[in-house]
Amino acid sequence: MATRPIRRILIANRGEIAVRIARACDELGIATIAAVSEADQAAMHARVAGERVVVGAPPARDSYLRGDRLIEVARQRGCDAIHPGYGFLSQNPAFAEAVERAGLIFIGPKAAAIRLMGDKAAARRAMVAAGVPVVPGYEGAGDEDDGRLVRAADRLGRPLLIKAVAGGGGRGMRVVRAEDDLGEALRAARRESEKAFGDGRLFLERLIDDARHIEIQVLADDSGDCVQLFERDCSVQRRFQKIVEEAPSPFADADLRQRMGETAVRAARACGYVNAGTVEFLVGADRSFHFLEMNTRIQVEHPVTEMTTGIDLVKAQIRIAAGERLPFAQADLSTRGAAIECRINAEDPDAEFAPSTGRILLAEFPDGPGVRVDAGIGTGDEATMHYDSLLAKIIVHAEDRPAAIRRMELALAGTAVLGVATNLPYLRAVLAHPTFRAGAATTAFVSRDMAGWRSDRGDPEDALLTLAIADHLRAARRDGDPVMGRGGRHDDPWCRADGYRVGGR
Amino acid sequence: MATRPIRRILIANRGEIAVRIARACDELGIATIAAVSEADQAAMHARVAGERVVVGAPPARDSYLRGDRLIEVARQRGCDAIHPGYGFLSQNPAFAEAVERAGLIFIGPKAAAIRLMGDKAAARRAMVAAGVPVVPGYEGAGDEDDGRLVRAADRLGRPLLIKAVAGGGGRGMRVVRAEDDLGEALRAARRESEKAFGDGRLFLERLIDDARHIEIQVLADDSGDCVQLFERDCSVQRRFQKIVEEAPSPFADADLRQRMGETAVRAARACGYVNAGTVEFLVGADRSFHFLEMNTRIQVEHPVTEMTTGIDLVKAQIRIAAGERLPFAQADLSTRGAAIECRINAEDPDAEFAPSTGRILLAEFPDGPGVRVDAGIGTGDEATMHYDSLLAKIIVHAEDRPAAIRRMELALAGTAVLGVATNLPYLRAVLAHPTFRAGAATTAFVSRDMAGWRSDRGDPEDALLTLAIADHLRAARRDGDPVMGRGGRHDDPWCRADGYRVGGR
Amino acid sequence: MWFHYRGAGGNRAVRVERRGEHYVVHLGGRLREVIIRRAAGPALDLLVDGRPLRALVAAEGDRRAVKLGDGDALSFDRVDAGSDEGVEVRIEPRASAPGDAPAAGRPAPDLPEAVTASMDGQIAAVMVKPGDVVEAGATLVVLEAMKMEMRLVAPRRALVRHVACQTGDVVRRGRLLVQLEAA
Amino acid sequence: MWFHYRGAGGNRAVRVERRGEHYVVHLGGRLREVIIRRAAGPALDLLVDGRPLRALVAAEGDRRAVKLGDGDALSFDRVDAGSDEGVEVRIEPRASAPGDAPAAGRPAPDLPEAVTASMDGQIAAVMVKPGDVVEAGATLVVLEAMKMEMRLVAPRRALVRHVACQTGDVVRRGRLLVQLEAA
Repeated sequence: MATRPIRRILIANRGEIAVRIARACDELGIATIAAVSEADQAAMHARVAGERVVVGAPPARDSYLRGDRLIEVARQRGCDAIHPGYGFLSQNPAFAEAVERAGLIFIGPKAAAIRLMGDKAAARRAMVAAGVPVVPGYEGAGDEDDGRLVRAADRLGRPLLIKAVAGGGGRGMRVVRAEDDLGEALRAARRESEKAFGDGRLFLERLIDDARHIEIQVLADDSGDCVQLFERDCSVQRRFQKIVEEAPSPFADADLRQRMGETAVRAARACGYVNAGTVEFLVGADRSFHFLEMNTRIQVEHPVTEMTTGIDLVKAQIRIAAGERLPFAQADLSTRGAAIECRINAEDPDAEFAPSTGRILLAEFPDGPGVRVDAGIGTGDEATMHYDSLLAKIIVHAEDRPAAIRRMELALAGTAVLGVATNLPYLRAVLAHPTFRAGAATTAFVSRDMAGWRSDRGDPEDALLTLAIADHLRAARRDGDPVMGRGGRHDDPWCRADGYRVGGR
Repeated sequence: MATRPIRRILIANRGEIAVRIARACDELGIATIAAVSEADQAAMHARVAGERVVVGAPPARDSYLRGDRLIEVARQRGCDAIHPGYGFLSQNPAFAEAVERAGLIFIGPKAAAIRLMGDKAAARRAMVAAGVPVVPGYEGAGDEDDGRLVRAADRLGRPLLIKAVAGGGGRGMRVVRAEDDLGEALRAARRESEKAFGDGRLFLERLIDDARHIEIQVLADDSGDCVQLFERDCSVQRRFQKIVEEAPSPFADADLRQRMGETAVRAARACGYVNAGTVEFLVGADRSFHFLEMNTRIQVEHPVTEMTTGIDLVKAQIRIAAGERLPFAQADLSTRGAAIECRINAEDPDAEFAPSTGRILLAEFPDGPGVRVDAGIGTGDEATMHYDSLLAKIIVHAEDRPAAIRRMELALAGTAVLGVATNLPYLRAVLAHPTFRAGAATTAFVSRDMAGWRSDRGDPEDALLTLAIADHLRAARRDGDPVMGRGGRHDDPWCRADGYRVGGR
Repeated sequence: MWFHYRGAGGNRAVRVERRGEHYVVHLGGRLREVIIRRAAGPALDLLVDGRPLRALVAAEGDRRAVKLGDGDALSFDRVDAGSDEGVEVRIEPRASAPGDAPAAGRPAPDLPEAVTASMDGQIAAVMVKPGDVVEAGATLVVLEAMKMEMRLVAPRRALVRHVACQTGDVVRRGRLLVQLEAA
Repeated sequence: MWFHYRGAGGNRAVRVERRGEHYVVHLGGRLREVIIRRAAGPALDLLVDGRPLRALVAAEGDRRAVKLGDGDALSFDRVDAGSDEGVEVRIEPRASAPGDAPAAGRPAPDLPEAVTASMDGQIAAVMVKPGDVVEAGATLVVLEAMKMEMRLVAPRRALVRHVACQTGDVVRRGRLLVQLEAA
């Protein structure tokens, strides 16, 4: 296929992934326009982009989800392409179609692949047809009524998972155990799914309670070349949200890795997949694996694959979208060392992980060998209620998993986010947990092994002492204290530099 | 050999390498003690170490070079080992011996290897004996008088390089071209060498004017295993000081790489080398290479090798010193992608690179994919006249050299060091230069291709406008301006967080 | 000079006195000698009775946050005391976390009858009106933030006395939303 | 309000006036409309006549430093002007870099007879005394900083009138070290 030059990209996202995309564009010499909400005019992704256009009010439905407006801005500003990031419009096939119809490039797969993989029942059928093992279950034609589902459930046995055909992110999902009322669960799931997706269709899967969530990254180009970039283990999840991800999986051996990789490529080929995507599997203790779903976009946890394979996935996305062929074959790819990612979320582990909003009074991130930070905020920025709680990702890479865990512990210790509550104490507890350290965490890890966790911040006396000293210094400076004052010029908006030292010098 | 447990390390260095060592120790679970001068009590390397001990006055001869005192402190504080970093006492064989005599582990090679490689004439003889090609020259027995050197010079022809047997860092070195007076040059070099090293012995080398400086990293353990970790290209030098280093060398092909690697291992074996070391070569346009010297310590530019090979060299140093065997064989090693390092020095490119001292009012470093920062200073720290001018190293790693160059350009653009002059504008000019970009820089690059460079900071009007706005904000805050004031609490020592925003929200 | 802070453990008072180049800090009935080794922007390096203490501090208005060494962050509010005396009042920990006091200043009364916002967020739906009698578990208000939906339910059968919010309102954690009384 | 700065290009005056939420900046005979989009610690995001301008600023005493966008750092000194008028004085660029004025305030007179410190550093050796007659190229003083040694030499045959430093002195760039006169 002919290449389509990309010179200007509209970034239809926010936060760390928008910053990540802008950086990749900078490296490729591509101009960037950030489409931002009114709440994000001064946000980091707006600051790092070449230009910024306000597309609507703070709520996502008025800005980041306004496909029509985004396309209009992209055309007006002379963009060639739109990068949707993850979330928002990234897996909306109608948006992908509209982008292409407007003569722009959608940086992602074709709408047909998004649509197929978005319909969980259809995706299951397609995978079965392609010889990809799926979790035992029942989807029928994808629009089964309660009666058929109840009969299928009897055949499958319990525990069961009711899932929404249009589902995602845990909504419209119900666990049914032996003692539960299946009929009631079906009605509740259908209601929730209808409300969340405008689509009440359901299907059933056997609940694999204590499995590993292992996913394979794939890259495919227009020419039909498709490679897999090995696995990520994302078993550490809280309410179906990943918290800590790593590559390689501590559970996968060479045989499992190869079988899963080949299966993922088969899955991608089966839907004519182009660009970056992820095939998610549930893996049992017996190393059997079953297709869960395919994410037709870049994923939050893509950096662990980048660090172990040395491939820049966001740049690869853009190059593929520009019609370039993959510059490597499967045999060229290998992994090196171990990488771990921790998601720093603005949520309060002392209050059932409720979102925490407000100004980030201070954000300091670690650096040094093998430490990467993909941040969406800096000191002075706002964590607003309108968007999700991911503030930054800390990623480490080291020779092996124990070294990576140790590096991550130090990196988390060196991370300071003041002003909003974050899950940092929780992440540190996950890293310290023997089950995690043993590489034995399954999707049950958070609910089972971490169940008893409570933050322990100890005696606040040192904190109070420090605050009082700092407040005293401030007062002394304001009063022009002769020792502190240095001409009274220290009380200024740039006083980060107001170093002060006694003795020794 | 038996392993010798290392639980506590005295770091006998300062700045970024001391921070780097402390980090490696943290990762290995080894306690650290920073031996600091009075000037460095609050410096970053003092802050990151587990403990800090003041060993003397600011001048290095009264602190970082006081071997006796350092050993005493190490013993008093229960250390098992001393890490000398680079510079200071790292290549002092008497210190290495004294450390071992005190029952401590010197993290580096044996004194005999340091001593041999420290005597440049003896090292040349040893290399010749081992079949390692050396730069054509004349060292005699290493204590030749002027008459013999003049006769040897006549045989060698011009241009020539007079070098000090005890030399290093360019001191006691003289270039002699056709028109120069050899006798006068010899006398000057001898005087300088006597003054600098207390040793006036000289030898001669043919001057290879337009060569590449390519060096091979080696690692060897007690058992006799020795591997090479491929090359670094450090051709970009100013007055024999490296500024920009990279791996792999854009000049080396697979054949040269392999021949140089094998030669470096031969050189290391010839002197019974243990631990990390670097064999430096001059490589001509015809891909002939000649031994220059061996650096018997960790080098400033070690990160580019770490990023391309995935091996942590400082951790490897410590493990080897603890008697562990290398956990990999030569066949396990390979390089991936390209890495570049830029040294951020406190020196003023507008004033002939004179050292610049003072408080760092602001230090901000880049982050993100493939960017590593090894810094020895932060906001509020001092760049003092007592030590060398290296403040921090920016290292990038990417798929290939053009991508690494682009990543470095962006990383340098994202680096802010305010308060002292730095070589950042110069580094940016090096990165932008067609010769460098073409991978064609030789040791003549700086003096030839960069000769005409002058910083161009353009019209300062935007800068003045920004400063005035900032000073105005400060004054408004001080006066309790109702819009700015927020209760007048913003003029405080922690006002980094005093965000302010108009409109939109 | 006295400083007063409110945190998870209640109100605490700290006195700081300058003595030459040292500081004497009075806290929890004990005196500590503090030397400031370095203060650069948000970073403070202290020696407290000879023990090194590294901290990062940040403030906005009365809000204070601090991270000690490699530890976790802690939040406080600086509060005014009526006098310059060191009155130390320890209050019972609130259910909500330190530093997340409601914007309106005082925490809402944590009575069984008061249903308060469980997080900062926006009111997505109000399901009741004054005078309604609701059963235990009935949804009263739906609160939304950061893609998370939270249903606030009646703790028991009750009469809705007052509804203090409407759809679209932006509320801070702890804000009173619905007032119930025994039905 | 007028602000005065001294940089490599001389003294410059800038006037800033607040007009509601905008600022009007008078500089170099032109007016610019400035909107502050964000000010967080050292980071300023401005709109200058509609053009975005990102900057990092830092200050200590009268020293000012600024980095614009992805560019290089620039240094200035804030200076006082006798009145609140916008007097703009452009002086010839000095040999030394912006912002590195000697600690003593005024730059040392750059006469051929004055030998000044070429960098911040410590006096490693003083080779002459008052009354000496030195030849062109003779070393007068050895200055040392950051492992670098710099020899300050007589520009021509001269009489040493005054030696303003001694071994061990710590000097800032531009400080007078030796005063020469025609011999």
